[in-house]
Amino acid sequence: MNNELDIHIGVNPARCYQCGKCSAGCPLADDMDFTSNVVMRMLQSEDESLDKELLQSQAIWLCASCEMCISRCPMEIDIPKIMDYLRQQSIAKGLQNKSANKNIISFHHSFLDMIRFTGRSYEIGMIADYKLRSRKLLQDLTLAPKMFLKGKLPLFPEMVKDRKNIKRIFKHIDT
Amino acid sequence: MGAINEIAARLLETGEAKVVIGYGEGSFGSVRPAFARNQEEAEKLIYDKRCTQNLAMYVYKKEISPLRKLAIVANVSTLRGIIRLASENQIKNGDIITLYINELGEVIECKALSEIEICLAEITPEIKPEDKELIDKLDAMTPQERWNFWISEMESCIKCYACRQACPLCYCTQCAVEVNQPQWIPVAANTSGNLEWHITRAMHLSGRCVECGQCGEACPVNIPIHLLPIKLAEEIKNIYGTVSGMKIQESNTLSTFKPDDKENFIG
Amino acid sequence: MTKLGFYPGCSLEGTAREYNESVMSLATLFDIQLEQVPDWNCCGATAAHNLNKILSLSLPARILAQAEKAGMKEIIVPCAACYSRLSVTQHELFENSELKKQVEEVMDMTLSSPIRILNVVQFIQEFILPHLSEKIVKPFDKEVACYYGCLLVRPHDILQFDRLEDPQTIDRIMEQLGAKPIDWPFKTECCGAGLSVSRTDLVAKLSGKIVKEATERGAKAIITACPMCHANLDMRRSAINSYLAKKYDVPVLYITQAIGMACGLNNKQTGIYRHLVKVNN
Amino acid sequence: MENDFEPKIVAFVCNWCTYAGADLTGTSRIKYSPNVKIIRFPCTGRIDFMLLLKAFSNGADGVIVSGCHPNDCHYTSGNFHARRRWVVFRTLLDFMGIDINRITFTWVSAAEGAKWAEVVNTTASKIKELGPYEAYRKITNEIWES
Amino acid sequence: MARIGVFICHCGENISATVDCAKVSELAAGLPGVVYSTDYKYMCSDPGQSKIKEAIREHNLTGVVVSACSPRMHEPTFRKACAEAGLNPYLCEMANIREHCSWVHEKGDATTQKAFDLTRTLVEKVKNNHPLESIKVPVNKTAIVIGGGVAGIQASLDIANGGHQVILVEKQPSIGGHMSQLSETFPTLDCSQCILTPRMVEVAQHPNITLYTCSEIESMDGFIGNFNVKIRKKAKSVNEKLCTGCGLCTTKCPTKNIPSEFEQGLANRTAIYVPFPQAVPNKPVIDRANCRYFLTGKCKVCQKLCPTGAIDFEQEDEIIDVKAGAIVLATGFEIKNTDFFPEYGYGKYKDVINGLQFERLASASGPTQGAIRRPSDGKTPEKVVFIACAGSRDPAKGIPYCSKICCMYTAKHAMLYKHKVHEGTPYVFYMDIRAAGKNYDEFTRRAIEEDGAKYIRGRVSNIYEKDGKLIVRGADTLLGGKPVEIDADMVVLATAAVSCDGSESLAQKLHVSYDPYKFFAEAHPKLKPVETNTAGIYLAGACQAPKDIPESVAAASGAAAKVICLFSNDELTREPIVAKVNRMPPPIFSTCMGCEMCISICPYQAIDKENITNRNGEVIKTIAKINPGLCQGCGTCVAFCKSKSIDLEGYSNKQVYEEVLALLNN
Repeated sequence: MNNELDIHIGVNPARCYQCGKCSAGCPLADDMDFTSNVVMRMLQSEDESLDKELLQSQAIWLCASCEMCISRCPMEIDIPKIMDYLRQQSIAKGLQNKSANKNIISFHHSFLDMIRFTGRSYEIGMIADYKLRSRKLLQDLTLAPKMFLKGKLPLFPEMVKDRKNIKRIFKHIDT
Repeated sequence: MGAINEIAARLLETGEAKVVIGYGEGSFGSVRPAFARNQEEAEKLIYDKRCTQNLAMYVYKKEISPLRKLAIVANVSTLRGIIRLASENQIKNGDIITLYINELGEVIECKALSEIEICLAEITPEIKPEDKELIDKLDAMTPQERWNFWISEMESCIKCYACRQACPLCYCTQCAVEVNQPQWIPVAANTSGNLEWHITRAMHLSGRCVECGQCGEACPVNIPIHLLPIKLAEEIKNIYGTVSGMKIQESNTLSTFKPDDKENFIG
Repeated sequence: MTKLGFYPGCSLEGTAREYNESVMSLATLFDIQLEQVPDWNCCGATAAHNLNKILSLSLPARILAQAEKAGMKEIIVPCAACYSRLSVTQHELFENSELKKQVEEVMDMTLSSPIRILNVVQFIQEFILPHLSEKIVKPFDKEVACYYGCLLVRPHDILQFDRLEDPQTIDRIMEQLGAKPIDWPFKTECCGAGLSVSRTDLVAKLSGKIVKEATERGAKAIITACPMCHANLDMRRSAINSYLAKKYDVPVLYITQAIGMACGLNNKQTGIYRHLVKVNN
Repeated sequence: MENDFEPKIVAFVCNWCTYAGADLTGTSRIKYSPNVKIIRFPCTGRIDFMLLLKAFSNGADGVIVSGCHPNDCHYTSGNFHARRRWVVFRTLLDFMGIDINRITFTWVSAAEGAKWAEVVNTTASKIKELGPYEAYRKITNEIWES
Repeated sequence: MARIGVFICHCGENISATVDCAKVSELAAGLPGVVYSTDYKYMCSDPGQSKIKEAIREHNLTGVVVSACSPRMHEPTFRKACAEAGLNPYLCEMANIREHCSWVHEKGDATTQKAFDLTRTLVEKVKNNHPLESIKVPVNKTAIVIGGGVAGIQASLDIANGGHQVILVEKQPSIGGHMSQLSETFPTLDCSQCILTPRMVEVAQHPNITLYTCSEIESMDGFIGNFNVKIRKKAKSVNEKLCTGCGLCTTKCPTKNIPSEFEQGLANRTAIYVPFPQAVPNKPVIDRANCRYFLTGKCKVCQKLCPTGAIDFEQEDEIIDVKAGAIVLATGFEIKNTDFFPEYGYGKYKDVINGLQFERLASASGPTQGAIRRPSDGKTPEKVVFIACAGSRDPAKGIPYCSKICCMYTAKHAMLYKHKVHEGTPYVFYMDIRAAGKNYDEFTRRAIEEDGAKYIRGRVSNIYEKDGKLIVRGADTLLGGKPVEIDADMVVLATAAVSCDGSESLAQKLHVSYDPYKFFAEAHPKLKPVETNTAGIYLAGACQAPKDIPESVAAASGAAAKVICLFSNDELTREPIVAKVNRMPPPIFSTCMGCEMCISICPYQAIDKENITNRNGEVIKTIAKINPGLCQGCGTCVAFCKSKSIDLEGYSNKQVYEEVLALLNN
């Protein structure tokens, strides 16, 4: 995957000299199965089994794209871009991390599906969809009514008028 | 008898000048350069709107140059030619009396070169409207169209060097075109040789040309060859803010520089 | 009257309604007309670029194309996430003509030249700040922790907003309101962002750190400019408090709300009544 | 069609910066297109504009002129003079419809080995795209035809 | 008729790996005028050179082309070989088929063809070469050393001890440089000042050394053996001749709160001050920017007190003109400062300091008399974090290079701290430990094994202050990037070593090249490490790249040796690559028209007017004349001259014209 990265997103993992400044500043490093500098090392190894381990990891889904790593990386390696690529590859190859698939990935899908159909995100619908996907029917059960009362959850979605155009965008993606 | 004739006559009489370079009647209503060496010839000098030729080139011509001191009837381009020649040490202060005829028709007698500078300080030189029009037209073309335009012009050049002959600043005893070790410019009058000759001429005039357009006037096959040095003079004015032939101490724009000259062309 | 393009984004129509309300109230107060990008769509947020690159560019590109079609020279984007997505997309597309062509093909629209994309802080600096002092009726006389989050300042190469470490713009604006911004280290730490729903446990941990630090350093309010940060710090407060096993009640305000309050706007205009963590005037 | 076209490019470079920079490209083993061949000059100030025309009329498809960065000239100011001369020459060529895209004028220092390779490769691919400089060659060949 | 010999070098396999050398030789043999062509494994070797010499004699060659490496490398070698065989050295040219060909292209016909094209081009050039005689110029045997740190001191002493005059120019009020600020030095832990001070005194007392402090180079012209340098000696406001250095003035100066440069801002000094007790010269100067008299017009306390009347408020900058034959640049380095580490809170938190500040804290003569106390509250820190590579090897911060000295001094700092605060814990965040030097690795191991410095392999992400502690957030990359948080009392950043402010403008004044980081560039990275591209100017110490003390001293002695070598000759021979104005028989005399525009174009004022007179002494013509002693051969006048009246030896119009033709017409 090492070479792929250079070709597809113009990021060269060989630049990483393992200083660990990314992991040191990563807010989620404690919770990741592989910290970002280890991710870089795995890519450098050009070992297929490690590539696979990486695509199956939870770390790539935990990354919140806060960009702290690249902003402090002395070699200016675009780690967030690598993470994006790894996530996309993980899905393309069907290697999604099991536990992340239940929550994080499901949520992304719910979110995108909402846009696919309405053009905009719409929390109630999205969360309902997510709950079905994630089977976390009880989550936020207490929060939603509070939000509803504060007027933060409109009952009906706002929609883009030119939904054809939105569909077109998604269609190109799907095929 | 006009003022110009009186002054010419006086200068010749007192011996202040051995010859007065000016304009005379030519055939078919044209004017031609005239050289007055005596009273009689002085009376025949004329000056009117037709007298646009830059006479500065005669100052260093072999036949005239030994006759210093000279007096010369001058329009603006002649003034600038003289100043430029002075910048390049081809004229020394006191070699020449300049009889500048201003817009009102008054004759201003300049004995020192500094007096010419004072006359020029009043003037903002402008290029002829028709030249400007043609330059604009060419600028608006695509490079390909410009190439076609100039190549078809170059094809008709016969390399007679009348352009060089007419130029007040082409005073070299050996022109670059005559250098044959190496043979920079092909001798034959073919398109590439012609093109390279005119590029060389324009480059050698860059930063020096006084925009009199004499080269174009002189061209027997009517190539607007004067546009090349004039275009460069205009660009140099825009980019470096310098105008040749206005001040003696002004050095050639291309033999000087500023460390912060623009360089947006560099990639 | 100044007329400016405006992209609210989905959050401002839903969970961050009060943000929208306060932005609109401020605009009215300062005689600015905010005109919505016609028929705008969602920018795709984190989900899109997590899952599909072209999609993550096409959605924002459509918004930009719509704005351009409407003749907008600049758009105000209060949501930091949308601001980031739009800016990054615009940067990437105009840097890479091939990619741009591909995206234009996908969305069947074209982009001719970049437009100015302003975040809410830039909007305030440019259009509100010059007239602010004359409108202040009730100085915001409190210690505040200005919380910038990730997306206003990063990626810095592209956004070029403020400075990467220890940014200052919101602090300076808050000073103008009479507030005392505290010096604290978590101005640009991540709140957990898009993990809000899917990994609330992590958000409680990350946002908890921020709320705790701000409180311990004496902040009486946290000032933010991002609906995601607000949601995580405000709506997720009970999760935060149970994670930290302590009740933290420091309120979280949008910077526009803070300005509104100082300029005497009522609760309805600022929308602070919508917060889950109560704001005392 | 033009893919097989291998342009001829002449590089006029100064001894102290760009020539040394190109040496560094070699020392660093950075590969570049073999289409470019270097002629060494003491200074960009030495480079006669006529040589550029000679290059074109003898079959060059592109030309690179490169020297020391401003303020770094080994001779203090040769590059400044070259810069002015080039500005004027470029204006003239453009005014006459000669393809100025075929001339790269740049600064490459003795430390910029990688930049030299980049300059060469960019120029070579640009000239490849532009194709052979037939227009100039055509008028030159007349000599032999007539 | 030209009789040219062509010699193709394989350079081992450096050329022959991608170029078919035999084929190039064969093709070259067919070129008109070429009478001999051969290829050989190492042309620059003795047998290779002999081949050339033999061929010259045997084939009566009139010109030689060696196709090999860069002429910048071996042109002198081959020209010398030709001269030894009786051929004028300037009839030898080199085609660069290594750096410009074999090393930068893949193996193949195109590469071989290019090697041949380049060879052919030089063959055409050499046909138009003619014999030249080198130019002799006298050598002024005074050296200027710029910078009075340890390198400048060493170079000055070596040259002076070699019997030559030295002018040492120092920007600061005292010599000594950074070394005088250091506490102990690695790897021996001997006291820095104890070893440096005797050298400083030796400089002050040496009869051959003239010392100018508070001085900088204003301008330079001339060339090797004959430099003319203007030195600006800034007003010290103290007459050095009258001042006895009693120091009374400094004790009574009312302005006492100026951060001391020498103490790195950790202590204050007065407005009239001696930078440190061992300063050379040990005489005070007035810092006008902070002096009460210069700011308000009132005070003059020092003047009233001075027993010798040495205080001179009216003193002005002095410009001193000196002539010298050689210049040694020893301007040293600085460390990266303020605002460079926002994530580390440098400049914001008092207890985040740099390495040089730590040196002052650890120094017995420093503000704390060598006790390690943190700047904010003077407490002894219990945990100190040392961060190596603070800025170095950090392209994002514009410094991709390794500063070289930090690994060692950080280990030293950890050690010194532990020696002084036994119960304290030093932590060192590092990326690699670069300890390649005599006894260096042993030294760092000692810091870890014996002194218990806790080395953590990782870079710190950020630092913030909380409850009087500095929270250092790093990661341990040897534990899979596990985050590490240390609540430190003090943090020491081993900030990157960078070139001095003003080194760029100094380089421009001296026409010395410099790298992208404004360090001065050596003429060859391996074989000419102390020479610059400008003959007669040499480099010593860290102005070239970060260097530690032994390296700086070695380089200084190297530069001094070069200078002494140069001064061992009374005359120098210079390359005859100079411009000439043509001369013709009368009545033309020269095609030069005397427009004098070349005079304004010449950077060396080498062009003058020459009057051509007739028998009666009357001036017939004025033309340009080039002084070959001043002309450096840039050729700018040549390209400019409209009438082609000037030409450049070695790069004549004919030569370059033929080169262009030959390069293109195969």
